Amino acid sequence: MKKELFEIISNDIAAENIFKMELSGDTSAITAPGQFINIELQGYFLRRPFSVCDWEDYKLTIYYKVVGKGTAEMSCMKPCESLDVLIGLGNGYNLAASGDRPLLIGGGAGIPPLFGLAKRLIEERKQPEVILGFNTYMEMFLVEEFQNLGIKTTITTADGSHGTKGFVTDAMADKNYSYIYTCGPEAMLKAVYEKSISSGEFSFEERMGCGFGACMGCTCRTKYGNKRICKDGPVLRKEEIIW
Amino acid sequence: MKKELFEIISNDIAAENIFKMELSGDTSAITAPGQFINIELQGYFLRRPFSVCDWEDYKLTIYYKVVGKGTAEMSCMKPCESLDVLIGLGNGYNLAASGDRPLLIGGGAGIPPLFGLAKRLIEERKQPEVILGFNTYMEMFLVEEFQNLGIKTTITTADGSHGTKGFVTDAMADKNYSYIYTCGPEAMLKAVYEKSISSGEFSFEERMGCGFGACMGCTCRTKYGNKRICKDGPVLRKEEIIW
Amino acid sequence: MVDTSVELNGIKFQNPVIPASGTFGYGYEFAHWYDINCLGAICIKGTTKEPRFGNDCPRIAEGPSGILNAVGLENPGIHKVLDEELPKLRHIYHQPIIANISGFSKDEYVYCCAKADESPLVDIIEVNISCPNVHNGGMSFGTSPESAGEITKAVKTIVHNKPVYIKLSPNAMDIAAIAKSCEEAGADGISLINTFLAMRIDIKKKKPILANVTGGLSGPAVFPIALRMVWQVYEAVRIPIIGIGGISTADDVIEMMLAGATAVQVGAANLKNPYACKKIIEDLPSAMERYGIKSLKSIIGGGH
Amino acid sequence: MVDTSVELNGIKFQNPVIPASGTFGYGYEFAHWYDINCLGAICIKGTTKEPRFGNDCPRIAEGPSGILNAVGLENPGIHKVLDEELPKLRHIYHQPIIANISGFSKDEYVYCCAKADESPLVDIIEVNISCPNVHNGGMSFGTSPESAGEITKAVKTIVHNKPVYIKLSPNAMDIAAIAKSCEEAGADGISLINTFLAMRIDIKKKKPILANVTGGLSGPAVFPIALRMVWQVYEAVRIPIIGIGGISTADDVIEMMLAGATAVQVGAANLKNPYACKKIIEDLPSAMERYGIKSLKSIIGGGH
Ligand SMILES: Cc1cc2nc3c(=O)[nH]c(=O)nc-3n(C[C@H](O)[C@H](O)[C@H](O)COP(=O)(O)OP(=O)(O)OC[C@H]3O[C@@H](n4cnc5c(N)ncnc54)[C@H](O)[C@@H]3O)c2cc1C
Ligand SMILES: Cc1cc2nc3c(=O)[nH]c(=O)nc-3n(C[C@H](O)[C@H](O)[C@H](O)COP(=O)(O)OP(=O)(O)OC[C@H]3O[C@@H](n4cnc5c(N)ncnc54)[C@H](O)[C@@H]3O)c2cc1C
Ligand SMILES: Cc1cc2nc3c(=O)[nH]c(=O)nc-3n(C[C@H](O)[C@H](O)[C@H](O)COP(=O)(O)O)c2cc1C
Ligand SMILES: Cc1cc2nc3c(=O)[nH]c(=O)nc-3n(C[C@H](O)[C@H](O)[C@H](O)COP(=O)(O)O)c2cc1C
Ligand code: FES
Ligand code: FES
Repeated sequence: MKKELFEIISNDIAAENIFKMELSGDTSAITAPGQFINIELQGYFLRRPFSVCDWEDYKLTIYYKVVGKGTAEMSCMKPCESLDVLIGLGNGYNLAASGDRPLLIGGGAGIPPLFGLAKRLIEERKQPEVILGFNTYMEMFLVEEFQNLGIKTTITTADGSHGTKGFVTDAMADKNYSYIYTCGPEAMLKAVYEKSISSGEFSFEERMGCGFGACMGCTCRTKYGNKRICKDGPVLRKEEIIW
Repeated sequence: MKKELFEIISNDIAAENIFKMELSGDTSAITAPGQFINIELQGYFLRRPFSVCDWEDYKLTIYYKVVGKGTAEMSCMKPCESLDVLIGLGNGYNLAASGDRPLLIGGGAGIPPLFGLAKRLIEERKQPEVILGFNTYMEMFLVEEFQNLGIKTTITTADGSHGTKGFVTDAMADKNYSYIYTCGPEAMLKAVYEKSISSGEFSFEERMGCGFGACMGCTCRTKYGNKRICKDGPVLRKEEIIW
Repeated sequence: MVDTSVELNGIKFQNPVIPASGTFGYGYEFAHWYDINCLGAICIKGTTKEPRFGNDCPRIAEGPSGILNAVGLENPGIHKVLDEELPKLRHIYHQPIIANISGFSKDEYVYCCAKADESPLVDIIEVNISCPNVHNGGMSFGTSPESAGEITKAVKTIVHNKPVYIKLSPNAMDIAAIAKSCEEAGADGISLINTFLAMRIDIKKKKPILANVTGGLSGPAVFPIALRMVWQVYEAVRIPIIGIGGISTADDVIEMMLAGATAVQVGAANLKNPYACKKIIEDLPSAMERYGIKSLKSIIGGGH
Repeated sequence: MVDTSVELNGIKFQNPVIPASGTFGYGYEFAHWYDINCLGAICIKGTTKEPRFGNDCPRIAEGPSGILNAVGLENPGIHKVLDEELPKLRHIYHQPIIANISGFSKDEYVYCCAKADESPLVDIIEVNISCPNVHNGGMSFGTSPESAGEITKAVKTIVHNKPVYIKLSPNAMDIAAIAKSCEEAGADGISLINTFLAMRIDIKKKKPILANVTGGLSGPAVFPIALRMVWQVYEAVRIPIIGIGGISTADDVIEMMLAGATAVQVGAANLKNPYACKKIIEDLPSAMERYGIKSLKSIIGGGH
């Protein structure tokens, strides 16, 4: 965990209400895909948490959906503006558990961290496959980037405007996988949990006071005791989750 | 009174802790020298009031002293940033009352409005003379500008580092004048009031809630009833002042 | 087309947005900025029996997201307000007028309310038992259920023609109990909240900034507390509530109505931006559409 | 060289800056960010007799210049805190430790305070009779002079070795009367304030954001109210005051001390910026020089 200044490299619309922001700054605090950053916004008391989509030395990418005042304000930011960021937050996904053919399942604004994960799984010579769920065609993002990694990419849309009509779970049935990594709305996580035949890891969201474990603002119950989503999570192992 | 967006043209240091800021925007609401503007600053609830030093179509100048958080933040602003400004506030000085040889007396951060006044008096073919009081040499500003108007400019400094050592009132004794216009710290205004042999106008400061007459946040007693410094002032006639 | 109208005690408001007492002069001054007939209603500056200068200056200080004021009920007295100020307002303004009545004794409240009741220019009487800025003044009446009920009863005995709203202080422990006591004493509605007793110290001078030492805090800073109080009072009473405290956007209006307000007052926001009420009113329809609200009336208390 | 040290009940603090209960975990977590030995003291998370999960999530919401929390006293219970958490902290930290004790009954307060009194790792006991986030919980003890005095007396009867500070709720009408009652019952100091009962509503879902419906507001928004309360309590009691509420800069510390605080606690600011306390401590000397303050001790109550 570090507190760093980042500079906006680009901040462009990627799909309906979804923006891609590239930031430059010290990324050395990131230790695993699935971790997040917490961004200070002028005029707002709380920072805003976003999953790291991808990173390299001195550069990282996030994708964010405009859902409220803070994200609306972010969407107006310009290159060269700087942001105060807490980085390297959360546990992130455990790559070692993946097995050979992990299945990555993402829904909407939960998709970004799976991209960084997929890249690193490939680097470790695994064969990940991915299911991406969207509401509708207009909200699709990151699809090409996944395809460019050369991995099998299945799309579902709730309204059938692209790919399989339905939810990500509708595309799970015929898959053969060693492990599941997933991130998305809680209802989706739960459906995936119930449908999944392997072990896996589930990334959760919660409103956060600090994002680094100080305030107990984000605690959830697990089979192995209380866990703070921000510090002991956001990724929980399937075995510990209590719904 | 209008609410307008202004853009910063320049924002440079003019003396120790004193900055000159030039703004471009619609100045048509200004009706008299001695009026002020009220600037919104991001992150502060209240606007900050500053006297208009000088103005023309689409341009105005203020001088401000860094005394607290708001003015410190202003000193870091850059050209092209825009400011939300209420303009044309207050009554301003009454030029018609000046007589032929008005004496203008300004102290420190109270000097700026006298410059716009002097210019307009000259335009009306009066012969203003000015006394400018500072604490010390390093804090002197606007002196050359007054001299360039071709009017007699007397300087006093409290520590004697330039001009007459002492206060503005020490330089008043030998002057011959038809009317007094003054602006500065309240102690100075009172000293000038007591020493002055003519009628005149005194510009006051008060902490303001609105700056345009709505909140009764700045009311003072005068011989002719309550007056709001922001709307019925900041300029009061000598005859109405109650100390 | 969405419907922004609301109704308080049979009086129809074209929208729920009312500038709050003390932040909008006597209304007509704002006609310089915009046509004030767009407002839901206007609540005028707090009025006492006799003219008052109020407190010495400085009367204003600043806090994070808020303003402190210690105006101390400066006003020309009820007679001049009814005879001179309100006619000037009525001349250019055709929506409801709320008279805000303050006082230092039960008799003074009764006297002023009786006058306001007689005036054809007043539509609603708001009894301010919550001003923190005058010594031995209104606030003490507003901090216990008993005294709040007592003032309400006294006023209701002599007001025959107009709804009476009691404006409560947030500097109280159990706001719901106080509201309930007012309801039982016959109040037609509750306005809440007034300002929080607060202060600032000038570090350079090592002295309080306000000449009055303390003042009342209002503005966005207090919104979450005001919202909670409206929520609690809504659960305690059946009479309408005017929600006040930190409102500065159309979203704030909607949130306050979901908590239980039938209308809202906007105070400090007018001082920062003279167009605040107009802008909120203009923003309401699109905000309503964004949240799928067809009629504002339908969301009152909708968060419960 | 300026002198930032202060003294509370004979215990010397190198500076008056203390992270507030609930915003700094058990302290050792912050050692990741900086050497926590720069702090004046540490006040640990509120502790009850039994382990508590606290409230359901969401526990956090936002307001202008502030945060709402409804954590609800999540903690592993007094035994685990004293036996496991504090040793971990003491291992790396050599300044005073303040134990924040919460409870649901007089017996629980007494039990936990007795344990804290025995522990060699606790220097000061802060009794939190002001938590707004637990039902039938602490806050009700802290809103009347009688119950506050009763808890104080009970605790003081069994604590023999350590100063006892009573932490008051701002959700009270007459904070000075409550503080006075605690003083009379033997309190060694007063901590104020805890958070303001507040709420937010999710406009999209038309439901309260917090699972607990209401939560406690803190952060810069409340600073002017906290300052006023410290000012009033300073005029009412002679025991030292720890000023809390919205402090986020060195200037805020000085202002709070001028109002009457001997030390201060910094809460919400730690959550926004993990370095907040460190930065305030580093900024103090230059702020003191700017205002001509040689010794912080000398300005306590200096605004009166
Ligand atoms: C670990 C984590 C990773 C996330 N990663 C992403 C991502 O990669 N892309 C993305 O689009 N979104 C992500 N989110 C959600 C994102 O944080 C919220 O959408 C965002 O904070 C909303 O801010 P706002 O000001 O627009 O909304 P508002 O509703 O105006 O915000 C009000 C408050 O609620 C909080 N809040 C609102 N929604 C959420 C939420 N869903 N989760 C947590 N806090 C919330 C805000 O942070 C803020 O404190 C993530 C959340 C978490 C916890
Ligand atoms: C009509 C008028 C004209 C002015 N013209 C000038 C000018 O031309 N040049 C100049 O340098 N200064 C001028 N001032 C003073 C200037 O407004 C303050 O110095 C400035 O507001 C301080 O802001 P701050 O945030 O730095 O100080 P802070 O002390 O941090 O401000 C806190 C609050 O106090 C208010 N405040 C502090 N000092 C004053 C003051 N002296 N008068 C009014 N409000 C104050 C601020 O506006 C703010 O609301 C004028 C004031 C008035 C009323
Ligand atoms: C400058 C000022 C003057 C006020 N005067 C009065 C008053 O005379 N009578 C009254 O009932 N409330 C008065 N109030 C309180 C407001 O009407 C309102 O209740 C309070 O400011 C909270 O709303 P806000 O947060 O939108 O400002 C005043 C508030 C301010 C800021
Ligand atoms: C997330 C959070 C948790 C808190 N938990 C406690 C607690 O356990 N015990 C307690 O006495 N106060 C608790 N408080 C209150 C703080 O200690 C402090 O009194 C309050 O936040 C005001 O200070 P601030 O404005 O600096 O945050 C908590 C505050 C926050 C924000
Ligand atoms: S958000 Fe503070 S502990 Fe998780
Ligand atoms: S500042 Fe509001 S009336 Fe003058």
